[in-house]
Amino acid sequence: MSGKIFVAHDALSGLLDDLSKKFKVWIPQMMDQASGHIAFGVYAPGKKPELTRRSRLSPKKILFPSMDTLFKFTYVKDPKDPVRYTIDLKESFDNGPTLVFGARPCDTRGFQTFDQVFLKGQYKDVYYERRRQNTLFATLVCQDSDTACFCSSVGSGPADMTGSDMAVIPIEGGYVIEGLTDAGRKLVETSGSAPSPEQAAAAEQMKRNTAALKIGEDDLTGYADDLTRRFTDMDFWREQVSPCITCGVCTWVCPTCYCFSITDEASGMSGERMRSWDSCMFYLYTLEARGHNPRPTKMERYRNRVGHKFSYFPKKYDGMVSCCGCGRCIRTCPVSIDIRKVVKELKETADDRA
Amino acid sequence: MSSKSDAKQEREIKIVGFLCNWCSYGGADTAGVCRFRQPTDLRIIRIPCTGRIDPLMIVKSLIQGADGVLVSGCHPNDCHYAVGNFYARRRMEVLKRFLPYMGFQSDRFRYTWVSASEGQIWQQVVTDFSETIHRLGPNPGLHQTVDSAPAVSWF
Amino acid sequence: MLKRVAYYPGCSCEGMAIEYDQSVRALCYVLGIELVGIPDWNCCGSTPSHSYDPLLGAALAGRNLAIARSQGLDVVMTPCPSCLKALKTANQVFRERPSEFLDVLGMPFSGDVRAISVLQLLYEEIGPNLIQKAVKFPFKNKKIVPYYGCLLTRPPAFAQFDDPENPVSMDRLIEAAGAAVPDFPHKTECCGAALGITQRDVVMRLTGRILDMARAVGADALAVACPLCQQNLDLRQDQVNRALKENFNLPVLYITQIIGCALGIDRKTLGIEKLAVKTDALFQSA
Amino acid sequence: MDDKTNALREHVKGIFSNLELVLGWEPGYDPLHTRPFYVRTESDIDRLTANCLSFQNLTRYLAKSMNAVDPAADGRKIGVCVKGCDSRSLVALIQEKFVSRDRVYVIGLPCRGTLDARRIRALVPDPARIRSVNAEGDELVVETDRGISRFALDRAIARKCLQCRYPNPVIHDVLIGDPVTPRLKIDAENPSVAAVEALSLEDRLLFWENQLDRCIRCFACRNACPLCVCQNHCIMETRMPKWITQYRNMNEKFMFHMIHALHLAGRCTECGECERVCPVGIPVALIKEKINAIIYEMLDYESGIDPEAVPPLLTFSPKETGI
Amino acid sequence: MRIGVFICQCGTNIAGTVDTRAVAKKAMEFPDVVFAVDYMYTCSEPGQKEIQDAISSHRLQGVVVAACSPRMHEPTFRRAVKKAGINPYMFEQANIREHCSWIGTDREANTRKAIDMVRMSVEKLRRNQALFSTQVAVNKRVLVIGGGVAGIQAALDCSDGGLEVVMVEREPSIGGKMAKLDKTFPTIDCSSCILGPKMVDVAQKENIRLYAYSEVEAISGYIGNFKVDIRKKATYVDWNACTGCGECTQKCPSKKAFDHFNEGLGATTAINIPFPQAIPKKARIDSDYCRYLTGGKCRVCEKICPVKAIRFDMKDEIVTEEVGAIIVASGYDLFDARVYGEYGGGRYPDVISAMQYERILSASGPYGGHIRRPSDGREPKEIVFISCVGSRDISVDRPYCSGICCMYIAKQAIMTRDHIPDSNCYVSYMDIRAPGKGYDEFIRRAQEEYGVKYIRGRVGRIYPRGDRLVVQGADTLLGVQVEIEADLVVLATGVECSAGARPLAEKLRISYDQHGFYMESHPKLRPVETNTAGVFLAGVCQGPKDIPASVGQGSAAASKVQALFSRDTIETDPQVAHVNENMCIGCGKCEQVCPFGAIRMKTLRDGSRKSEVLETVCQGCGLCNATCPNKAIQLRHSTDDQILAEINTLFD
Repeated sequence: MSGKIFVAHDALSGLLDDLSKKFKVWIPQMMDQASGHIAFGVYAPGKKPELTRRSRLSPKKILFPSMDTLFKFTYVKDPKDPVRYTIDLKESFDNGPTLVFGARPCDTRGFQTFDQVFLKGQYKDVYYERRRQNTLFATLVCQDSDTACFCSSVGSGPADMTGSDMAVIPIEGGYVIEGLTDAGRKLVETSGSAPSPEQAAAAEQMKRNTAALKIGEDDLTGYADDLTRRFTDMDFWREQVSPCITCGVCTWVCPTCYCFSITDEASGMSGERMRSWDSCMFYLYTLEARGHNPRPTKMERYRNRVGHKFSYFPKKYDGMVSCCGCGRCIRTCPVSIDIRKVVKELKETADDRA
Repeated sequence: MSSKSDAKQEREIKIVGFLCNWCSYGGADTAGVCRFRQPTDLRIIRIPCTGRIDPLMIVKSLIQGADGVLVSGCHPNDCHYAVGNFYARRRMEVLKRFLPYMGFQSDRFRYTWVSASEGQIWQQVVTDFSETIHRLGPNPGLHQTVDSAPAVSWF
Repeated sequence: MLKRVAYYPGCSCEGMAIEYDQSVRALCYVLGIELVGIPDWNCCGSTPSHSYDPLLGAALAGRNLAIARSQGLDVVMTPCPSCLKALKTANQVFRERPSEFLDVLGMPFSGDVRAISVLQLLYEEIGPNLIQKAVKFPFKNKKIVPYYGCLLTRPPAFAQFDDPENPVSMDRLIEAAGAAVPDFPHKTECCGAALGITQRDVVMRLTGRILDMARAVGADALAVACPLCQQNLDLRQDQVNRALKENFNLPVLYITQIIGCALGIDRKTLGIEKLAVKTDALFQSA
Repeated sequence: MDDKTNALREHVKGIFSNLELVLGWEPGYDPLHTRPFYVRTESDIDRLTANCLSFQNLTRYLAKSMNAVDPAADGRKIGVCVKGCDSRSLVALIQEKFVSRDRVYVIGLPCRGTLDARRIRALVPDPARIRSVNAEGDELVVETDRGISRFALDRAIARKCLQCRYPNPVIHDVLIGDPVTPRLKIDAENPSVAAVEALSLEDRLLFWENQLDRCIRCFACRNACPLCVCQNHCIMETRMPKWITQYRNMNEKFMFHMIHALHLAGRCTECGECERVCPVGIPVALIKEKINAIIYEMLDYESGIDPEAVPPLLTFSPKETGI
Repeated sequence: MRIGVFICQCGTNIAGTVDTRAVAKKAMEFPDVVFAVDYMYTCSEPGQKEIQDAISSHRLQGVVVAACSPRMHEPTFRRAVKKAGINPYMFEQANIREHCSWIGTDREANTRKAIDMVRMSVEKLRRNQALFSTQVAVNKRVLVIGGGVAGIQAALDCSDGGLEVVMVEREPSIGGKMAKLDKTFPTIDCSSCILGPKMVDVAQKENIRLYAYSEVEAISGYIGNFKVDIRKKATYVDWNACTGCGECTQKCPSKKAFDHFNEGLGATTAINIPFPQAIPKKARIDSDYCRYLTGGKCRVCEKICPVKAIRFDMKDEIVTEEVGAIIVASGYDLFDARVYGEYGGGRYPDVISAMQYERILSASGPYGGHIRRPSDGREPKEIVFISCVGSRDISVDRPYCSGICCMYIAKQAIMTRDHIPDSNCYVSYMDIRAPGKGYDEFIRRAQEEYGVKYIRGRVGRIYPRGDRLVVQGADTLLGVQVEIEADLVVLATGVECSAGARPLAEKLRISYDQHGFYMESHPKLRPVETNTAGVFLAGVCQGPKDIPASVGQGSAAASKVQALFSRDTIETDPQVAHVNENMCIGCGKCEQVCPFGAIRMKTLRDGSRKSEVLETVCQGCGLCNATCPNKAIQLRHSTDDQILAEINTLFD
């Protein structure tokens, strides 16, 4: 078989119904009509995927929940000597077969950053790893860029299928779904009937046309050293971030931000250790126990955010920028700070000076 | 409606009481000394003054699952700290009027003034409030997930 | 200031005390207060009804208030203190138990209609100052003493009007009408009330005492605000004279008549000629 | 707000030598966005804009980012552009002594309403390609790649603007533009609050749970609020005292918003920033609006009106009856 | 932390309705609890020993006792654990008696509740911190507010004990109500003969500083260190110069001034010395009547004064005194008889108050001790006394018994019969209350020896007949109506709180009951203390009482002050607010709400504002803690975390 199927618009729910029997299927869906809030949620019969509008929140939480229990613990007193106790530990995993349907290339590509951090190197993050292994991505070839999108600027594009197991290609009357990995192909082949040659051709055409689109004007890779040069130029950073309200929304919506903190929540004799999202834009993020804070103001914190994505990360991981160009940080920023402009100006003015 | 069904219908009612040390805690002592029979649902937390009450303590109790919250202090003008209960009165009244807007049953929260000598009044307050709470039944708590919710439109 | 009140005359003002009714209406007309009749009003129940069944008494009086309320009025004025007491009782009873009224009479009433006396209207709503300004024919060089009787100010928590033991409202109004008001210690002593029918000697003694004190302080006339007091003091004055071998000759006028005269309303309209003790001396300038 | 860019620039040019800096707005990354702008030099002035996209409440920066309490040594003031709602925040900050009145030069801008980007996107056929947006009186003109559309302004402005009672700055050193008639009377019922109250108690709970369940605890609402002055020391984040756990469940989300609302009781000036910045579209301001209504009804108090008034929960009256 | 839990059975008081053994067993499951036991009487000597032994054998770091109310035994147990080496604030008491075992008989429910209460205490204790008192020096001076007999006694006792005393008296002379009395019951002592020497003592003691005609304006500070602003009202006479010679009073042309001392019977001069025995014996100008101060002309006194002491330009002056303790003896007022319209008080000149009659009886009074009617100066023959005028009457909001009227009526009737043997005295009374030593005998003497006619029943009306007064009333023993034609009617007006009692209480931060009488700490066991440390009560300001009781309280308050001052320092309560400067945002809301001015703002070197608690001034109410938005200020021993832990543990 070709590893492709065609799903008509009206057959999409049927397909998702079938898939949801085998997988926990996540789809972008309308969460609140009044505010037009779209985010990824678990599919249940009756829910409609939103495939023509971008989601406000990324699918990051599917592999990296905002709050993740690592293990549960219980103190057990020694009845003979109640001063002594033992601790019962219980692992906590939640990682059944999962399918992310309808994420955009930028969304899926965001996990590349996670893979570098959590899977490569000496220590692997077992929680992330198990989820990653059990999750398939059916990624939409993206037709809906807006003024904040810049995936092409970070080495990607609206048809970039890096990290995807399947491509979902919108054509007249429905979608062609194409398996890209073995697992993807296997799933596709058991899920429907092949497209007609015309449909297959239309899909190929759509892929080509989309891949040719350039979303974002400038190339934002290769700024690693510019940042280093800019590091102590506090006037530059003040100019960039004076409107910033350090709310951290940019980090919360970002598909590549992976900062977390680990805390114990206990009551009485038992509790759990959990990992939850944290944000480098917060004062408390770097606050040290004694009270010193190496990043006391938003200038240092925002510099770190830009620096991490466009300088420190690429220096460590073969030039890979830890930004997928989804534009969410720009779109949701209450004060419209534009990371593209900041990165660009790292160089421009630095060049001027040189 | 998940947690609603989780809530054990038969579980013991628990009412959190915040009592100021000088008047109402003493009033509750007096009621005890006089052996005035009262329901056992109340769990008293001793605070120095109702002025110590941050309305958020009441909210926290309700969210945590308290079936009722009773705050009692010195009568206005009798505050050991002169004015603590005046502040508390305003803050608690704002809260009381606010709770139903967020969907809380405001009857689960009551504030009152009982002096150290008013053992009998304390008995009445506790009995009456406990009856109110028993009528309302256990606090179902917040729903942990919401499947369908009413929409409100303001445009 | 109240401009429009429901008017509940009560039974006396339809009969024995018709001059009270006339003078109230005339005075209110002149003072610009609209009296709105209560359609199909009924007896307040007086003493017998509540002695027999408190709910009956309250419901009878309450019905009048409920009708007034349905006319959009929230104040009912009555000249008769006894009716006033009945109306106030109705308010008190049904404020606490409005459902009972609905059960009995099938109409809603929650005890929210204020009941006041004509004296209260004159003193609290209009006020002596306004009246003084309106006076055209002051009672110069006349002494008039006020007699309040039992009910107008008592029991204090119930009446909520004036000082219970030493009321001064009528004093002030009489002063406004231009007359002198000597201190009158018996202003709230009992006149014997309805015992005039069953134990007339009691009334003779009590009323006689009041008249005696009025004469002792040099009064030219007495002012009253209660039909029953008026009856005992005025109509029975002759009986008192006979019983006590006295020769009291003290005119007893309603406060509304006194103010009415001072305002220049003609005496016939005020029903002065209906009084038993002749008033001629009072209107001769000294 | 109608476009007052030119008048604003002219005025700022005239007084700039007396000012340390001016807080204003400049165009953002696309025609639907605006960002706060610190005018630090003479040449910055021509970047200033003031129009229906001047969303941000700039008084937020006065207390949080700069020391606006003590008059500067050289006597130069901080200029700040305020809409009607923003001016109330400024008054509240002065009330609470976070800003000294002598330290600020207040440039007042009467305002017919600022846009709600979400509503505009729903209105125009090609929301991703908007070229320009302009308010002209009661009308909004939107130009996209596909042409020009005109709408009634009311269809595009924010919820808070539809129920605006203070469109004109309550405090200002200069007023740019003519005063605007308020949409609601001061004692008018808040229509959005009434809409929530029309629900049954059970439905209200479900309504809020549904809204607050989306909360991702990013704290944008808190950080945007000009009166959330605790900033880096908010009890939402501290572990001592521990009011909130790290759990991301309904209890904690609800508790967060109750903390936020009750900390603003008697202080919130209804600038609506919390709601505008919420990335998940929770009507956050609606919670505080109810508390404001309660306090208005109970204590006849509105925050951000009288710089001399004491916030009502920081004072008392022994004679209060009916409480 | 290692916590020990002790469940008291309190004999059967607790064990009767709570399974203490089960509670102790359950307590062992709670975090950090390493020892739990129930015991018969934990507060007893062996019970305390048990705790102390457990502390050493189990190396406990914190102790929970579940027993009676902490208001009862918290100090006991704190002392006990302290002796065993644990900080007294590492102790928590769960009240499973008053709040649990005594209020219900359902043993299971009570046991469940007791377990919860112990759990809450354990959770709180786990968050307790060792707290330490600081020592503050005691300023061994005492302020006495009020110069009546109670205040005088307190001041003299303190003075005798070597303390410096500051006395503030509102009136121009000390002496209070007692100075106005002619005689005292039941001994018929001459009032001024027994009070006079004490008043002189006050003037002569070198360690008593008297501020007469002065009032307390403001009080700040705390036990051991109060700061008192005193308003010295303008007398227009330089009291340092005035010798009290009285020349001015002879020549003053304004002779119609209201005579306060004589209760308005008769008149005095605008410049006057209130009474011959006044202390200080200094002249004062009544500005309401002075011709110069009201009309701008006269100045006779200024010319006549041999020492040139007149100061027409005198203004009120505020002086500040620092003291370590305060005795409040601010006295009382008498009920205003005009409230009863039927008695005609204020309308009929011969219906007078008992205090007026007291002045009439007094040899130094307006009539030189001859009993005369105010109206016509005639000697009355028929005199009616009416008791309970403004006492025991709900309708005038005086439901309480004034306690002294029955006795002073008897005294006045006896005196009347002494002065005018052919007079008739009638007493209309409700009940006779004569519970003191020799009191009932005294009443009997009035009735039997002096022939005073006691009529049980209320008077309904008083009205004039000719120049006499008709008193109409009832004799409820005989069941008849009574009518007496009297020459003089004396109304036994009751005691009510002083007009200035409530504002003064607010300055002192003490509480008062619904009638304005000051609240003592405990009605039985702490009758002269208040709940504000360092403030004590004496006399009628605390509640109606007679002279011996007032004097007794004066001495009692003085002895309390001396006990307090027997130490050079006092320990402050460490349960006060504390600022975490790292968190404080300097918003100043705590400073704004603090009722005690215990918080001030400071500026750190980096320019940031922080609040700071004056620990000795802080009373520990926690209002700042509740107000602080980010909880940077915490009330020690009642912190947010402690309270939240108590809440949370209930709903785990």
